Amino acid sequence: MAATTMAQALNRALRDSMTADERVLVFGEDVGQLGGVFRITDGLTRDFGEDRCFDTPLAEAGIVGFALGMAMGGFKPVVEMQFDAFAYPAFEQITSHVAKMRNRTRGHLTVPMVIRVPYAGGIGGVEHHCDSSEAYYVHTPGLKVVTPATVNDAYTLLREAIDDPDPVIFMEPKKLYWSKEDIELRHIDEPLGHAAVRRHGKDATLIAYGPSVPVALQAAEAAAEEGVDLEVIDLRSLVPFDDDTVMRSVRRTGRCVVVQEASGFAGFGAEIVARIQERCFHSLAAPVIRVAGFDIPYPPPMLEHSHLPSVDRVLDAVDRLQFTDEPDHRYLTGAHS
Amino acid sequence: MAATTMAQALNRALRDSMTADERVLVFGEDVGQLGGVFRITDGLTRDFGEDRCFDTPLAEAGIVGFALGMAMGGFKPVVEMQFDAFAYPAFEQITSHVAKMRNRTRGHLTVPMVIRVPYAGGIGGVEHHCDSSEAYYVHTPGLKVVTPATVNDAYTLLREAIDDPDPVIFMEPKKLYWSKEDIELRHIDEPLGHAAVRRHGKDATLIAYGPSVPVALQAAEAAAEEGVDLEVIDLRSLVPFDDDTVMRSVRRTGRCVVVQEASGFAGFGAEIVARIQERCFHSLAAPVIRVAGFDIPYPPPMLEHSHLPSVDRVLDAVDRLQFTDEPDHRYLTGAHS
Amino acid sequence: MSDHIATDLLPSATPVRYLAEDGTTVDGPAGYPRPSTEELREAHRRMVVGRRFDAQATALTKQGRLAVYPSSHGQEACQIAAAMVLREDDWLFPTYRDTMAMVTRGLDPVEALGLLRGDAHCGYDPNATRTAPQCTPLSTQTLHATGLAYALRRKGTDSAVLALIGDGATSEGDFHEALNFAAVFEAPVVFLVQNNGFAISVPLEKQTKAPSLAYKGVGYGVRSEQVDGNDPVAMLAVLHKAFEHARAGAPFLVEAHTYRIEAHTNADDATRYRNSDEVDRWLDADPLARLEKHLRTLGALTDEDVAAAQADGERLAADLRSRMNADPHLDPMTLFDHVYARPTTQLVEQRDLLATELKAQEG
Amino acid sequence: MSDHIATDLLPSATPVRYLAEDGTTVDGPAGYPRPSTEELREAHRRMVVGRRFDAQATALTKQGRLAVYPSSHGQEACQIAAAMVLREDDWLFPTYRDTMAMVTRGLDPVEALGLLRGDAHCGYDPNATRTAPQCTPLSTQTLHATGLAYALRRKGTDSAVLALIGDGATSEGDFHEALNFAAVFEAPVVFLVQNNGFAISVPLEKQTKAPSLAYKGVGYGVRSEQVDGNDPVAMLAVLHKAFEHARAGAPFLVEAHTYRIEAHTNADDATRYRNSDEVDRWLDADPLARLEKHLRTLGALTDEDVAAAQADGERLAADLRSRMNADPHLDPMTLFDHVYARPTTQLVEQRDLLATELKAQEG
Ligand SMILES: Cc1ncc(C[n+]2csc(CCOP(=O)(O)OP(=O)(O)O)c2C)c(N)n1
Ligand SMILES: Cc1ncc(C[n+]2csc(CCOP(=O)(O)OP(=O)(O)O)c2C)c(N)n1
Ligand SMILES: [Mg+2]
Ligand SMILES: [Mg+2]
Repeated sequence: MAATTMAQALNRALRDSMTADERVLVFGEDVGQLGGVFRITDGLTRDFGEDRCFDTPLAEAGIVGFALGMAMGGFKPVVEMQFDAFAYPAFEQITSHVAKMRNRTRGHLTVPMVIRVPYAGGIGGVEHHCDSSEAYYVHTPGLKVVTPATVNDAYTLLREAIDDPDPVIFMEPKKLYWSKEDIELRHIDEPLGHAAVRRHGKDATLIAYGPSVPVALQAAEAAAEEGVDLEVIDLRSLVPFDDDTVMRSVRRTGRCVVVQEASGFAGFGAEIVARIQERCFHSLAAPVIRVAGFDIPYPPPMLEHSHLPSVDRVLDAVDRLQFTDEPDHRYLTGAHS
Repeated sequence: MAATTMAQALNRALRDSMTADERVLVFGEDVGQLGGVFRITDGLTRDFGEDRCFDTPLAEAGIVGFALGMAMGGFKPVVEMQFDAFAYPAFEQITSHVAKMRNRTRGHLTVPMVIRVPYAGGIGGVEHHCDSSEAYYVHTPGLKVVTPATVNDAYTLLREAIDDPDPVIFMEPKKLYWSKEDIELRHIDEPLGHAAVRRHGKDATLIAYGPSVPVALQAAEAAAEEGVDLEVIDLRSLVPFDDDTVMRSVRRTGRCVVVQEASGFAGFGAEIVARIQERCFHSLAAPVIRVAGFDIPYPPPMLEHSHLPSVDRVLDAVDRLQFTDEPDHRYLTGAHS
Repeated sequence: MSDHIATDLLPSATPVRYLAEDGTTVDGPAGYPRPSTEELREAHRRMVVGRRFDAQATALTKQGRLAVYPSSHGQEACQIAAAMVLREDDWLFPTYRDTMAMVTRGLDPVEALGLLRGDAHCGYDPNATRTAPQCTPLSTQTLHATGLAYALRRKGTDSAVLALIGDGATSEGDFHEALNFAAVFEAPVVFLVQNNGFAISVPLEKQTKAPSLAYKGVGYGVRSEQVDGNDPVAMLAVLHKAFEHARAGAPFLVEAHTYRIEAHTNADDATRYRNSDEVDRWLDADPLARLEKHLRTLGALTDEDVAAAQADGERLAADLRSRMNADPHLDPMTLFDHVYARPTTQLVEQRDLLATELKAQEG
Repeated sequence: MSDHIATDLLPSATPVRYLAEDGTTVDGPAGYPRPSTEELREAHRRMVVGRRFDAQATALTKQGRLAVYPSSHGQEACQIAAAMVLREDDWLFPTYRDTMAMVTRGLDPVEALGLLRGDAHCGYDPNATRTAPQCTPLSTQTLHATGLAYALRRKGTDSAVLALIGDGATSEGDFHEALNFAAVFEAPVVFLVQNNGFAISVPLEKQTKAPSLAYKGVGYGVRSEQVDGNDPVAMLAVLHKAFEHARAGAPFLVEAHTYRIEAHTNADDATRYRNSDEVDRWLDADPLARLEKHLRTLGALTDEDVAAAQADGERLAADLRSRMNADPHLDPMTLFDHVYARPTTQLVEQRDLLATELKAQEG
């Protein structure tokens, strides 16, 4: 069996969904002839015709608003935003319309569309090409937000997202596009909203999603060598959030580190931490610690490695989970008390 | 001394800043002759001339992008977004440019501008006129985010925001525009970033900001009657965040409720909770509980009272702070474990 | 790229007009189908009813029965023509100001007022009525209209779409993107700009330096026209033509020059930014009076006709009044409906919380 | 609202051109100031140097010295004319594709390449160079340019601003809002659209149905012109005129018809969406060859002049090569600089964290 990249898995998901349902249309900037700047839509125009996969004018609010109209007309648009920061021009259309149309019309108009957003960094991209923008979407009721970390998830989550009756922001971790797995792509038919335990462990839980999942897994392997047994959860779906899987794990391990590439302040990780301490307070042996990007604009390519949560930074956080009786002075300094 | 409304205090702040610094310009939709739909800019065009306070075409990205250009040219624009959801068309300009210009240019180009955003509900407004959009801004490095809850803070925070060398999103709680205080407006000269303890108490800390501060204060008064002594913190500045004041209080009380009007999921309250448990873990006698708007699009006027965090809902949360030995089963149900 | 193409796309140099302000006919341009007398009689009846509806909605607002009401008094020719040129299978995309057009189209007035009453975001079924929710984020609906129009064409129908928009809203980027998408995808959509002179307090001359808003079409390859928006004959003629083009895959931009007689909404104070002279001048150009005079001159309208139309208006107003005077029954538990097709576990938790609260309040 | 005004605003029916593709002069329209021979000689020299710069940057990219490079080969007439019409006190707002214009303007080539090299978001001081950071979010810079232009006017100067933008980016809403703000506020700004036929892979005919992009001006009351973007004489003539208008408070839109000879960037594969015939046809319209022939015909350019220009180019290339072949020294601790004027306590904490990490790595 040949190795499959995440990019290929996404392409296959689009193909299989287009074959299964002729209402599925793919459009956006450069998705036609070129196959997208990341080649996720490679060959779709050739194989399905220009009616099913086509280029649009260069205007993201236009693409999303136009797609919403097409969804009202019975189509299922899958649109591509070329890079994370280039979805911002569509922010009003996404938050004020796509997210709210079902609710505004009490279920009469639904918007089963998917907005694909290649996101996050680690690929040496220049400014505005590496934002981790998930926090903006997860806070917007009416949107589902999904992000794969494995090749098979890329396939199955995208198919589920397209089948979903609600609008889905489908966030694709750019740096994993070329990650490979030797697998037969399988469509696992379950609704969005389920996290996956990627590694079982008993000492502490690492929670990650998208680009941070491989980092968490590597950290877990490294920790294992030092005798610390970490559980790794890949959230996959940020909205809906799988409280069940997360809380079950943390209640068992009693310790938790949340890893995200986005800037930490008011990022999605904050929600995860808040939920865990609300729901597992008496099981926690130590504070839940966040490892996140710094609260700075995404740095230029030559400096991004210093910004991105590294395996070392995750291991450092694990070390701070108070397995021993030494107090953690790190936060005390800032607070002057 | 005559009673002053928050709207009047904001108007005075604009006037005093315009008088103090002729680089300060006020512009936006309907801010001229009309004085803004909430009359915050009332009389400015008349008294300072059309050069200093003027109407723009109806385009929010235009207003913000144009203001950024003017800031590059040495002016200090104070622009008004007419309502919260109508700042979304400017989202790209705000996140990709206003927030980042100083960093992008290593300090060469600075953007000392203020974007005023009337926000939140409680005034019977129709859809898209009542969003609590602060979470989008606080997660964007480079922006400062400020929100007053008292008449004098409205004055002094807006003056500080205008004086600040960085871009400030100035969020005005609409429902407090007509709140009154019998005070002499005073400019307290301190940089942004300080929370205020509005009520001292020892049993638990209520943390609130903007429209939720009066709710928290009322809840504290009600609790006092039942013998529970609550401290109330008004954050005032969301970014920078005043860890010092917050952590000092929670370390002392050991219990905390965070109140916000925005939808709870991944809202700013999550960040507050995450920070508190990171920094005060061993002082906490109970989980930090959030009281927030539901995770739904803002409801139509006739239903908003069911959505908004009420005094009762805050008191309910305080009741759940495990003052006694009864376990809190509320969260256990959802988690099936 | 030839001069010829560009000229074809440009609007007339002055607004198309067939009726002078005194109701006499003037020489309008050729090339537009003149509405039949029967159609004009119908337009007259609907304008009478529409204006009565608008007055009633304003009155209900003063009584606290509506959260807010943006009147379209003075814009009746636009509102009625917009509704009349639509076939049942066509779609309408209205703004907050276009309730009159919706009611004229046949929507139930109480349902049509859901947003402005405040009991719903949208009180009617958009699919059943082929009418999108009234849009408050300005100009965003022009993109939805374009997408839906393209969807209709893709489905092989010859239905078309009418997107209403105000003069101020043409400054938003979405309008520009909609015109462009419409042209590129040959979407059967007509954009009708009701240029009523103001965006709340901001007069058109501060909004744009364009020779007229209709000149925005050529930059997208969209055919355009400007028309006297207080001339019902011209409005019908131009909109019919525009729909002909649209159904053939050529989107069309129409600018109607009209005037907002009332304040922006009941909450607005128009005396802060304009004087009553201007309003008076526009009252002289009243579209209803103009059409009435014209039809009477033609001998196509009698006192009885006018009385009958007024009676229709009174019936609608009375029905509206009585139905709006009851408080709607609203169940807070519906807050959690329709956020998603199925509520998330988080929403189920929150619903339970509210249910507990409500029970406690009852008990 | 008269026809006359609208006609004044419209561009010529065909692109303004003074030099045919073979370098012979043709009859262009009157009304544009013809550049002097001296200016054309200077343009020639700069085009030679600019093209050499572009080739060197492309070569450095292949060697891994730049993160990405969008070439402007083929667009030299636009790039050089853009830089040459600017006074020192004027501002330039470039995109990622306009490094050649920046270098022509006098920016240090290594500093100019900061963004594309990847060591900085902007390698130069915008105030000192009167050059805004190269903009990647498409069309957003047109609003900044307009705001700055207005600021310059408000300060009583007669400086003006040039905003560069691509054909594809004209579809974004911000461009529309910028044209409108520019007209309404009489901002001294010139918008130069380099229509190079493609937005990455998307050809102009999928981008717009406008007769030409220059027709977008009239909808805002902005004067406009279209010009052969591979004709350096026409480019200079039209841009000079545009700046005259802009300095007088009348913004101006220029569409230059040109072609992107290379792929979108080094990372792009242009064979996927266009064939080499098309590229060959445009190579025949090469702006540098055209100007060279023209000047030689005039007897205003000698072999020595050409050799001198080439030597200038080689010097620049050699300098660039050697300076870019050293790895820049970057201090990760600078990540926390310039997020705010003073770092927040949160940033101070994070900076401390990184400092500890770096120390641990050293130790
Ligand atoms: C995106 C957006 N910005 C601002 C507003 C606030 N607002 C509501 S109506 C209005 C004026 C609209 O004027 P116009 O488009 O001429 O329509 P009219 O009200 O005259 O019918 C404004 C600024 C809004 N609803 N949406
Ligand atoms: C808002 C935004 N959307 C998408 C992109 C991705 N992108 C970068 S360049 C480009 C094509 C631009 O084409 P054009 O404006 O014609 O300029 P050219 O590259 O041809 O000079 C696209 C789609 C972007 N940079 N910004
Ligand atoms: Mg208007
Ligand atoms: Mg291009």
